[in-house]
Amino acid sequence: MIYAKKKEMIAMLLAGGQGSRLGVLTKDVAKPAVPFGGKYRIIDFPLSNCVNSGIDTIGVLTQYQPLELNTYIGNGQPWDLDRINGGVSILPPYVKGKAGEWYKGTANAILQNSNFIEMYHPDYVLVLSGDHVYKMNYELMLDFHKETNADCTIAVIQVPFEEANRFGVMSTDQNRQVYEFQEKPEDPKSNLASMGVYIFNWEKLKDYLIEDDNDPNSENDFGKNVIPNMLNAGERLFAYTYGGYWKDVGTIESLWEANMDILDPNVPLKLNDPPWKIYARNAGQPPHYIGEHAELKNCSISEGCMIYGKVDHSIIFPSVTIGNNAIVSNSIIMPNVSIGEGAVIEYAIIGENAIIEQGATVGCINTAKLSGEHREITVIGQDIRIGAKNSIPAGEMVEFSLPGKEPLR
Amino acid sequence: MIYAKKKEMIAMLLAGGQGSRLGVLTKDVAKPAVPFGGKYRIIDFPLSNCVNSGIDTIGVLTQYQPLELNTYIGNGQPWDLDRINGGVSILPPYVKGKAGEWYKGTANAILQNSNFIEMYHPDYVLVLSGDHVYKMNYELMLDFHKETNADCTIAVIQVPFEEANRFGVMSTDQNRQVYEFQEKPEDPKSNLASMGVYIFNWEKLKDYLIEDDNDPNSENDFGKNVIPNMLNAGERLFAYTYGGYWKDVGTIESLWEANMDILDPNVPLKLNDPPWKIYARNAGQPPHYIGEHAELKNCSISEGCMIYGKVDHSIIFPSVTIGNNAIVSNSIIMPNVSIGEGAVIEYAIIGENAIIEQGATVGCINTAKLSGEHREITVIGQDIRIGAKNSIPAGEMVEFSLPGKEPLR
Amino acid sequence: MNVLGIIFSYAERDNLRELTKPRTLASLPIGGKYRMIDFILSNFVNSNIFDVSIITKNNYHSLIDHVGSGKEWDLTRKIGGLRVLTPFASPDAKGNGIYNSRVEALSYNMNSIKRSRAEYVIMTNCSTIYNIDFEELLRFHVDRRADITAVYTNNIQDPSLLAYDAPFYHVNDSGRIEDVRLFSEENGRRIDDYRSANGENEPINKSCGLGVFVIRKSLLDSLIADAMAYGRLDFYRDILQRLAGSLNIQGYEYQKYFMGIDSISSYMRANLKLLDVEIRNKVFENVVYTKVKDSVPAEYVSGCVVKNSIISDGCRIEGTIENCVLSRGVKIAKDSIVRNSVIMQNTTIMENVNLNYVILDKDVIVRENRKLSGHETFPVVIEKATIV
Amino acid sequence: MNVLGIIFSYAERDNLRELTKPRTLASLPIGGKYRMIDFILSNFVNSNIFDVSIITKNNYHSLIDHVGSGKEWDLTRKIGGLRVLTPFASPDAKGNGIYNSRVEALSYNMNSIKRSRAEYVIMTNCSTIYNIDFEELLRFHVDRRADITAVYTNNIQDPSLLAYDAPFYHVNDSGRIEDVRLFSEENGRRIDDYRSANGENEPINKSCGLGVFVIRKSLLDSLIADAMAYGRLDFYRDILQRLAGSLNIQGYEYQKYFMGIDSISSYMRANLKLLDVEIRNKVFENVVYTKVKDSVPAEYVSGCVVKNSIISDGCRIEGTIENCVLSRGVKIAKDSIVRNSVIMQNTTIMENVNLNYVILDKDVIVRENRKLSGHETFPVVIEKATIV
Repeated sequence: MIYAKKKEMIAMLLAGGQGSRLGVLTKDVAKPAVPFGGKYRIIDFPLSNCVNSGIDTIGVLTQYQPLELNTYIGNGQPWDLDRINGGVSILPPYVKGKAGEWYKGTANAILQNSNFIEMYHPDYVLVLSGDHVYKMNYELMLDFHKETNADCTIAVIQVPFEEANRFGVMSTDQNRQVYEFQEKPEDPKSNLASMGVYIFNWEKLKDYLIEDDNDPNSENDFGKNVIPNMLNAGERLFAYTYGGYWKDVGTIESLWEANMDILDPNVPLKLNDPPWKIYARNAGQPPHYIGEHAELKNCSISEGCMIYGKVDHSIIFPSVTIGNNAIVSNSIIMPNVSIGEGAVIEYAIIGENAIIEQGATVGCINTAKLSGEHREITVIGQDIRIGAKNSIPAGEMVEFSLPGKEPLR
Repeated sequence: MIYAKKKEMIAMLLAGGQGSRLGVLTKDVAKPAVPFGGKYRIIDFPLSNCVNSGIDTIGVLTQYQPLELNTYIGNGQPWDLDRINGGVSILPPYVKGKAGEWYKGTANAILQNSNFIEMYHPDYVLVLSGDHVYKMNYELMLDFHKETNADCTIAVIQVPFEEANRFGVMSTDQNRQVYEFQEKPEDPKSNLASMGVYIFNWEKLKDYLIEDDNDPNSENDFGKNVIPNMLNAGERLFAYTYGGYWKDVGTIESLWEANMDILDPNVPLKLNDPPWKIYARNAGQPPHYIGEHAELKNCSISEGCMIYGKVDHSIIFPSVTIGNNAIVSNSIIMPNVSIGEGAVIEYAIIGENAIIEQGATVGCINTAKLSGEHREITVIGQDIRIGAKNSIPAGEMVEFSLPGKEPLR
Repeated sequence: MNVLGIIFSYAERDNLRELTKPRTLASLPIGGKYRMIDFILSNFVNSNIFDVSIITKNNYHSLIDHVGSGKEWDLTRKIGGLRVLTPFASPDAKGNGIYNSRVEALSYNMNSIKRSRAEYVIMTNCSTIYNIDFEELLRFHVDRRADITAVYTNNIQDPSLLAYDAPFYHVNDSGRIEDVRLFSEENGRRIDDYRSANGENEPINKSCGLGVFVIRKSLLDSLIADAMAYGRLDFYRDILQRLAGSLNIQGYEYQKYFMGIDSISSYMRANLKLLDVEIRNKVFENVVYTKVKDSVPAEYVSGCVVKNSIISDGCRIEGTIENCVLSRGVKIAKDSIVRNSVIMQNTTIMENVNLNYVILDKDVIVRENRKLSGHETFPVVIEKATIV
Repeated sequence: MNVLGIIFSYAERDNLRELTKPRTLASLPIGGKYRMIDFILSNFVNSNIFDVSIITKNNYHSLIDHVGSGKEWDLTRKIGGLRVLTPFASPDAKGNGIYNSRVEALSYNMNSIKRSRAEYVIMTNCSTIYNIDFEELLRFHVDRRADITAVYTNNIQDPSLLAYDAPFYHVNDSGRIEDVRLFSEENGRRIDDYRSANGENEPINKSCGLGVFVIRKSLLDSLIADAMAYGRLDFYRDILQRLAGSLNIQGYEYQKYFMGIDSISSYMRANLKLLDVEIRNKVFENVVYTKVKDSVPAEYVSGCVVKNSIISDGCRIEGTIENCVLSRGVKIAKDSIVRNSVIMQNTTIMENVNLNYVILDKDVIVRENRKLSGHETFPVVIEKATIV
């Protein structure tokens, strides 16, 4: 009795990753639920891209700490995805017959949900991952996929050759057909890196997923197994070149950089872009308040904040309080953080609900700063309290609360 | 950043059960998703009871074949549970830290979702199971719980003493306080049977769930472990007596009986009851059509059906076709079944999408029927085809399609 | 889909007597559990158009009750969604705020129409039940580089189901509408003329308009502003007919089944036609969404006799019905016989009643032993909430 | 909760000049990103009342745009939910369909009101921002076996924020309202009289009505039918005052913070009061829901100076602002100085502008080098979409 309207293409969003390189930031939440850019979560980008591209049916595959992500997505209303036909569905692992099976790899996760996909009889399936910041029109990619009569189209981006070894790279002919694929090669033959965005003909993909599942040696991963298998079998794989801003925010460094990119008018990541809005669940807070003695420089501030101190080149999420004479510079302050009077935060990411008490310092270096010097990012975990006048050295990742102390004289 | 309004009481609905005693009917769906009463699923009863009792926050714990159930519940709109604050949430098992954990028992399922419960800071938690048909006002039960100042209130129903051994039974004093609890006793001391409906003070329950989790010998079950532990520790347990219709539809026999109860004006299961409607996801079909030569007797017919044959004392779900001269009696025909011309169905449950081809017979007995004789129920599984003129003897459970055959001469 | 759907919820004139007294045409019950607007709204949604405005004039209470927030049609959208445009909403509503023609109605609501993000508009009345793929219609409009595309039908099997103010289009070989022929009020009803000239049930071999148009929103805006400026308020005469020479008005031929309803007799006829399996399959080819009432399935009590009828949820049948269409919650007591009738929601027929060719509106009670009989083309109509 | 909330979206009379020209009072922007109605709707929802009707009169387009289907307030409900009652909806709308008094407004919409399942009605205007627990209010009403419960305040710290047509209640020791004192139009505005007698900022030690009432739905129905029959159309005079002797009208004292807005000066004052942390905390004690616009966070460019101001999402600040309340999407270019002003959505201030005590409505553009200055009680008001 499950009726559903046929859809030309549906999206499957792989949101199961723990994102362990983000350390304390993903201790209690899945990586796609990590806050980004003042009011977003990372998953807002692929979700909004789908909606803006006219894709209204999205399966989100989760298995790691999904509560926050599930609550965040809810019924999908913020993305206009609360639909009777389609919309957004959370797809956790489940028990079938006698035993349950966790998702073994990206490909296995899709296979285990083939019943979900089949409900919509799609011609094409768009496979996305939940850990990149970018704005992309998947509809144009689908047009390309149809034009080239491809079995699988992989979105690629040009990267510097020296970084290509971190990606799956593709060699293509003049028609953009892929003739060679290397997964994280030591010696890359191309600098066209896979963005982890695939369009497959569903019928074709299904065959390869079943084949892959029968291979006990497979890691059940798209990049490592399914794509190479398809290429070896002579299927038509094409590379679709994307030219816009794209960033993997899988490390502390890259997460910090991508946030700072928002403040840089020269970086092509424009969020204030009405025809291609990035939707997010709203904090529901009143507008923020800027106090009598606040000083603001090149920063972004969200709803519900109370700013009494100085903010320079920083991203301030909703409901943050920054006390009198506090200084926040080159930092990312996640929702609901409280920064006490006179505290100093530099080059840091402060996790949700953290409390930095008065006079504490985070990420400061006492030596005079050389211009252009590389500064390590300091991270304070979610719900952590840094006691009054305590001092967290640059580059630390703080997982436990620390008491206050008398300052060194 | 998970904000939620405080709720006085939230409901946790245990919908994980496979319901293996329902055989082929739960091969691909969880028991709470089994169709009932012409347009409902079993889970519609606890969900509608919650809504009608003013409970607007419900966690549904699933792990067995959840796709159909998840799709059925969707965003909760049919039950008015598509809410920003609260509403219905599907709670599957998940990975936390390094490894995932399936639900070990009913109590463990609740414990694993204590984060969800804590979001709403409830005073009380209502624990329900998803496999009973009944209409009950949980608000009155909560009033009783508050009046008696109980730690846990258990809804009970009087059963014949000879059946009490199938239930958890309670002995109570004149104030309805429970002083003894026996789980499925061979020698029951009381005929007050637990309906599997509990109200707990959340803070108290949490302690016992943690204690239970630390006990390696526990089955992590409410009836077997948590309730006895609470009683032994001297907590205040009370029995709330329910006097209406209540049926465990966990077996083929009881499922058939409960369906037939709808057709019996003497049974107090009234579905057409505007102030206490049972809500269901709508089939979205046009009204049904009754043909020129149809004959109808004491039956219930749903949307989208095309009835050309005879229907007697039967429940017909949406989109069923019954061909010319076909006879359906004392049977339950689930959605989208097609019954060919001249086919005869007696004392049967026909699963969703099954096809009974022309002239086939299901559940008929050739010998003259004695009045009052007990007839075994025949079950045809979901998506099964019974070929033309094939004959399924009474009491069979058909799991595989069968070809047509020439009739015996 | 880059389209705003605009539905006129009322008929410029109808002949539905008691049936449209308590409601606007859009919320007239039909086919058991549906209202006229369900077919149009479902048509939009099934064509992936999720941005729809309904223009109301008066008497639209039951319509608002029915469509609510648009949830049942998946039209409770953040972007687009359903809007019901009601009189007096805007500070620039002229005169007494009430419009008397389509041009005025569009003009008074143009601010709201312009707020939609869509580039194109598909306008429709709701007196006709049809099944168009609007996506295909839009592709046609764009491919033909049309200024306006008007939908017409060529082969009218049943002229009684064609709206009597439907215009005739002169479509040339390349598909362009070169002329529009209208019959003003004084000249009588055109379709009726044809009927009397050609016989009631003779097919008409003419291109008749179905009241469905595609137009770029910006063009609609300027055409309406222009028409208002010159006081030219008749959409057919002052826009279609007058500009057929200068605009590229393309005709799109609709070849599937339709039923137009603008009189008691066509209302009766349309309902009874749904008893024909073939016609029903055509009309319900795609899902038709409607408001969910959470009624129980229909109950048939031993002793009932039911033949060739459409029965909705919540009915309880003890008596005899034949060739009937019953809405939700109708009760027919024993020893009553109802034939060839349309019975709307929650109407109760008590014992020993005999009805033939009757239309009973909502919440009617027919008391014991009553007998009412009409004729197919002149059914007896009983007003809403009457006790007979 | 067994309550239907009824909101009068318009003021019987207001003195908001240009601000209520393009909109009804309910959709007046306030406090940065809110509209007046947000506070009332949130009050209902926070009190678990999910069945709310808004009575509109005219000019309600922006209100409908704002509330939409009610989703943002969790009011897109299957049972109950949000209904916007507009004129001409019902076939029994009398006269020209437009009502001139609360009694008429209730009478014309009584059919729709009666359709709610709720037993009680809580009626409110939307000229006052307050924070009542309606669940507690209903318990009070039931406990006191009141026919009507009227909410009043006793301790008015700031008379300028009290509606000038607020009635005085004579509340006896047992809490019953024994008399209602009204000032008819001819006698002038009562609160103003008090102000002149007692000084502008002296507290008033009287029980002043806040325009919030609880009443059983069936009693409301019969009181309104009665009043209509005798042509008694003034709710305060013809129902409250006239029946104070015969009905048990109880007074419920509201002791928390409130702000009434019915003039340009009280509008200005209310906005600027929100800059006070204590007052802001009181007003936003519970969540206030509003329409989500998906704007980006506010951007502050190096060189900006911002002091004691409320700033909404989507703003971009390059210049100087002090003591201001900015709605979403306001742009302040460099070298401009804005003080003591309220700026609504999407308004742009170009370079080198100097503003003081100004209210800029939506979509205004202030061009380079302009200078405008008003006074706290007489701010300069710039109409919507003006280019200055």
